[in-house]
Amino acid sequence: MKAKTFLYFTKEASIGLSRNGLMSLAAVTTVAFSLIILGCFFIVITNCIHFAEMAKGVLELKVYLKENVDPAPLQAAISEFKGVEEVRFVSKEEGAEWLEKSLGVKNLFVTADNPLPDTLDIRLDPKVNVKKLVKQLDSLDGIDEVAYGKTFVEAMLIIIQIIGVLGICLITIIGLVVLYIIVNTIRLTVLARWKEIEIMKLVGATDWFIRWPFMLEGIFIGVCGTIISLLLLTKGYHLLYAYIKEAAPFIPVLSEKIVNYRMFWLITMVGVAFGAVGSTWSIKKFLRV
Amino acid sequence: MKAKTFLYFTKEASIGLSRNGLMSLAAVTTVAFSLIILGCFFIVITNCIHFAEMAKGVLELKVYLKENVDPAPLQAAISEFKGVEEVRFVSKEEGAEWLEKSLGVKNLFVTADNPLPDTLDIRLDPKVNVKKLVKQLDSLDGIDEVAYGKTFVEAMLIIIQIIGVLGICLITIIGLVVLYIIVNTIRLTVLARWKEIEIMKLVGATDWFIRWPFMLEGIFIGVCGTIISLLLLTKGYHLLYAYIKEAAPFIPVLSEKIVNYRMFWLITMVGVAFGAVGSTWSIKKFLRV
Amino acid sequence: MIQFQRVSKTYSNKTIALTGIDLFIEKGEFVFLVGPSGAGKTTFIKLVIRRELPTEGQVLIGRKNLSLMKNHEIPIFRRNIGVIFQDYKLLPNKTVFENVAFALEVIEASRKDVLKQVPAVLELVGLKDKAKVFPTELSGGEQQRVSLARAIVNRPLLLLADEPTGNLDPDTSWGIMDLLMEINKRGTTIVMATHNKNIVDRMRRRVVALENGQIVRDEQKGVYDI
Amino acid sequence: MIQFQRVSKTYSNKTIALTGIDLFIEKGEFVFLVGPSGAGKTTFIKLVIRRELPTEGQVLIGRKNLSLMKNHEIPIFRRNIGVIFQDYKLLPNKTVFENVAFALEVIEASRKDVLKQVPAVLELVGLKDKAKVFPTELSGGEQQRVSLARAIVNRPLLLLADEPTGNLDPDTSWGIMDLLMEINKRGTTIVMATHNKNIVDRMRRRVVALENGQIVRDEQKGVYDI
Ligand SMILES: Nc1ncnc2c1ncn2[C@@H]1O[C@H](COP(=O)(O)OP(=O)(O)OP(=O)(O)O)[C@@H](O)[C@H]1O
Ligand SMILES: Nc1ncnc2c1ncn2[C@@H]1O[C@H](COP(=O)(O)OP(=O)(O)OP(=O)(O)O)[C@@H](O)[C@H]1O
Ligand SMILES: [Mg+2]
Ligand SMILES: [Mg+2]
Repeated sequence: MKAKTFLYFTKEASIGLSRNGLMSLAAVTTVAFSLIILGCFFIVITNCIHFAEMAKGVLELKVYLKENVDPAPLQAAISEFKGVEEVRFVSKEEGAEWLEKSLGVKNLFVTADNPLPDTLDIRLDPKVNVKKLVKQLDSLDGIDEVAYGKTFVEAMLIIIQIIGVLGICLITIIGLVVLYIIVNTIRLTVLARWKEIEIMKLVGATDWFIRWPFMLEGIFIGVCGTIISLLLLTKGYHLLYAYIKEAAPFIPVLSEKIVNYRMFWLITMVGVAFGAVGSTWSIKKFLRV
Repeated sequence: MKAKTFLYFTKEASIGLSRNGLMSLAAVTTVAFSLIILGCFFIVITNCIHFAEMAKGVLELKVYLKENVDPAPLQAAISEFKGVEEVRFVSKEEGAEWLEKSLGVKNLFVTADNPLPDTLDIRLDPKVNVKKLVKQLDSLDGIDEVAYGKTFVEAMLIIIQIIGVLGICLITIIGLVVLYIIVNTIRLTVLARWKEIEIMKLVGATDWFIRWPFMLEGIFIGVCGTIISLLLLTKGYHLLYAYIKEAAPFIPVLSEKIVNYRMFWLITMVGVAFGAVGSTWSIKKFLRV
Repeated sequence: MIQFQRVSKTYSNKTIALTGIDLFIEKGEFVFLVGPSGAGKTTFIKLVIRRELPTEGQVLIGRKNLSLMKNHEIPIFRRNIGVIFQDYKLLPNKTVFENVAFALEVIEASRKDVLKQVPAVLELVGLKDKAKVFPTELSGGEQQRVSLARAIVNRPLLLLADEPTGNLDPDTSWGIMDLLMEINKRGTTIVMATHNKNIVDRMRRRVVALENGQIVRDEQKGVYDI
Repeated sequence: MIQFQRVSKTYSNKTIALTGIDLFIEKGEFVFLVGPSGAGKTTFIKLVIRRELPTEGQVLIGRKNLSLMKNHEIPIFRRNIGVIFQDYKLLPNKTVFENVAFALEVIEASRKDVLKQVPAVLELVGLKDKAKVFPTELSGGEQQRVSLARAIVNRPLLLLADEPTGNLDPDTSWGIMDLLMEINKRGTTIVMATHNKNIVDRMRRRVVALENGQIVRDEQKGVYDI
């Protein structure tokens, strides 16, 4: 293709857009708004997943040891189990200290024997299979009970997993839907102009000659929609970020930089690529003249 | 309007839809898909809010009493505070029992004095202002410490509040966006046919005579989109519900009946009403002939 | 019936289509509007049906001043005028039958009337066989006749025909002219813009000649050329 | 140049437009295609530019059998044919200049050629002033001349004119006919479907008369009627 011809296509595309002003506007705004939906979902879901990841960091199992058992070999054995990240020994004295502190009383066991067991605190890998691990622990000698927070840990792990699965399902569905809307919107603008395509063919234009300006129009609509939606989304996330940091600083929100960076790629790809695909695919039917 | 004329309009609308088959199809699917997005959001957000509401039910503050203080008047006074739902007295003996049970040891304090304080367990109203309540409690005579879970309770309350606010914001934004997409899609189908409108006007048709069939077409597109999206959404929620009940029965998911009921109204209103508005509003411009 | 008082029309792109037109056409007249391409014939017709408003002067139809007409009056007003458009202006999504019927539907005619009159008028223009066909499936001349059929189906008081025989062979054209004369005899005022010299010369009716947006000739029993 | 071998065309709605057409048109000929409305003239032209395919028989243009032509060959093929369409087929979003230039753009002519030839051909058809105007802002006759300008701007080997004077006054029509004869003299084959008796009778060229989709007459130096 000659440079001159490409220039011509670009000119054609921009003329086409401006002379179909109302249609172009409708298409750009629809694309922008669809991308905003995608972006909103993306922000919510990536943050949920991030939140869940963070939550994994606090998961723990407690193992109570029988009296007078040497913790070292047990600690070493447990460290090897699948799904275990770290094993920490907490002696009965440390346990009493912790209990005193958290109950707000002093000298809890000065007049009596310390009845607390020695403990191993196990920090879990998020990919752990808790049931299997508990079985393994139970089968060890010297262990009295695997107890504290078992159901809580199990529940947390499942919730985290569900958030991940649902999040990815949802973003995929919404992504496809948004794609479809974009392609369809551009399709509607092309449908309205099928007569032009017929005329062009009758005058001797090749398919590519007709397709290029339409494709560039589609890309341009995609680009405009992308820019508008990115501006609104980054602004929106900026406000949201500030709001949450202010209202609930303990919630782990993804930094603006990370979100904007990922969102930029997602939205740009979806918007621009499918603007082009939408128009190209739409005129196909009308080229058979 | 004569019945005959209305019949004519309905016939016109259905003819218009079928003879613009491709356009109608594109419009119906776009509307359906936009409504699916709205529905997905609705499902996620109502369930989050529901989850948060459930979480509120477990919020508690603990107040440790000084030794030998009569709990009854304090209990009565605290019951009157704003944000307090219920106050329960837990004696030091009950406290010891609970501690024994949760530590898995027996006869914790048989050889010693029970060093635990008497306690008042306060169940909170979700709309509580925790800081203010704690101040009020601190100022009471006979109270040693307001302690257990203070920051946790505060954090939970804020998270619940944020979920509520963000959820409503999001559903509003998405609702508006979906509306816009629907109106715009129908607008595109009308834009493509402005010449027809001009011709009708030149032959002596009144604005209403032209508007009715377009409006009915818009409504019909809305209805079709609504039906398709509701079918897919209820089916989808059915699967999701089963999945979560299976994988994580402890998560409080809204029943299908409630979700379907609310969703039905939301989607139907948005789809149908704005189908009509979309087309009516779109032809306005072209009626000035 | 039609009265133009110092009417000028300049389009929004500054094209001057008509300037200082003064014309009176009586009820029941048959007037040929002639003139070279771009003289302003179609613009004249657009002014009569209030598709455009004059930039200067007044257009009066009956006793109505079109510039003062309210929006809701326009459709009612147009129902008394039949127009054969130069570009036919058929509804692409309606069949031939439906296109013609549309002129009756807008006046909420009864189903019976529609079923009686539409086939009758299609018969008149020779398109009985094409009732169920869409305009895109018609030849040029057939489309022109559909436009004619729609214009006359509700027996308007005024018939405006913009080049109604441009795509018709001489025989069919004469058939159409006979039809128009028949309608004219029943009292309908007819204004026909045309380039067909043969027809104008043989009919010897009033001829108004436009050139560059001005009336250059207005003769009773005139001919196409000077 | 054009060869029809027992060609029949039935449209998808079962309308029989042409039946058993046998015709040979030599390079450089000037042929009038006449016949009543709906006789099949436009269908004939559509077959020549491969807008439609014959349901029976063969259409050969040059040495090409159109039924066997591959998809990618069609645009190239069409560039050697200029067509004045009965309904003009102008691009509504392009100005007059751009519409005419389009026929040059598709063959990737240089900017210089476009800027030279388009104004020249617009001058020829008398639309120099209207270059920057959109088709919707033109009169019927002006649109027809734009279609003509586009058809001749790239000097095609074959020119198909479907009722090219239908919306033109006699003077302008003769101007256009002079232009066509000029082009014909330079070697371009011309097939012109027309209802204009005056023109056919005065030019005395080959006349092919269609009726009901069949050739009923084929005379050298013929006239419109029998
Ligand atoms: N919508 C429009 N906008 C701008 N200019 C217009 C418009 N319609 C017509 N014109 C111009 O106004 C002038 C008169 O046009 P009009 O259509 O009335 O001519 P006409 O006599 O009907 O010609 P023809 O015989 O070719 O149909 C022409 O120069 C034309 O270009
Ligand atoms: N696309 C189409 N689909 C179906 N039938 C068609 C189509 N185009 C034309 N016809 C029919 O085929 C026949 C021949 O049409 P054609 O357009 O060739 O006539 P024509 O000789 O050009 O007439 P005119 O002088 O009125 O333009 C007509 O009966 C017409 O109704
Ligand atoms: Mg005109
Ligand atoms: Mg024809």
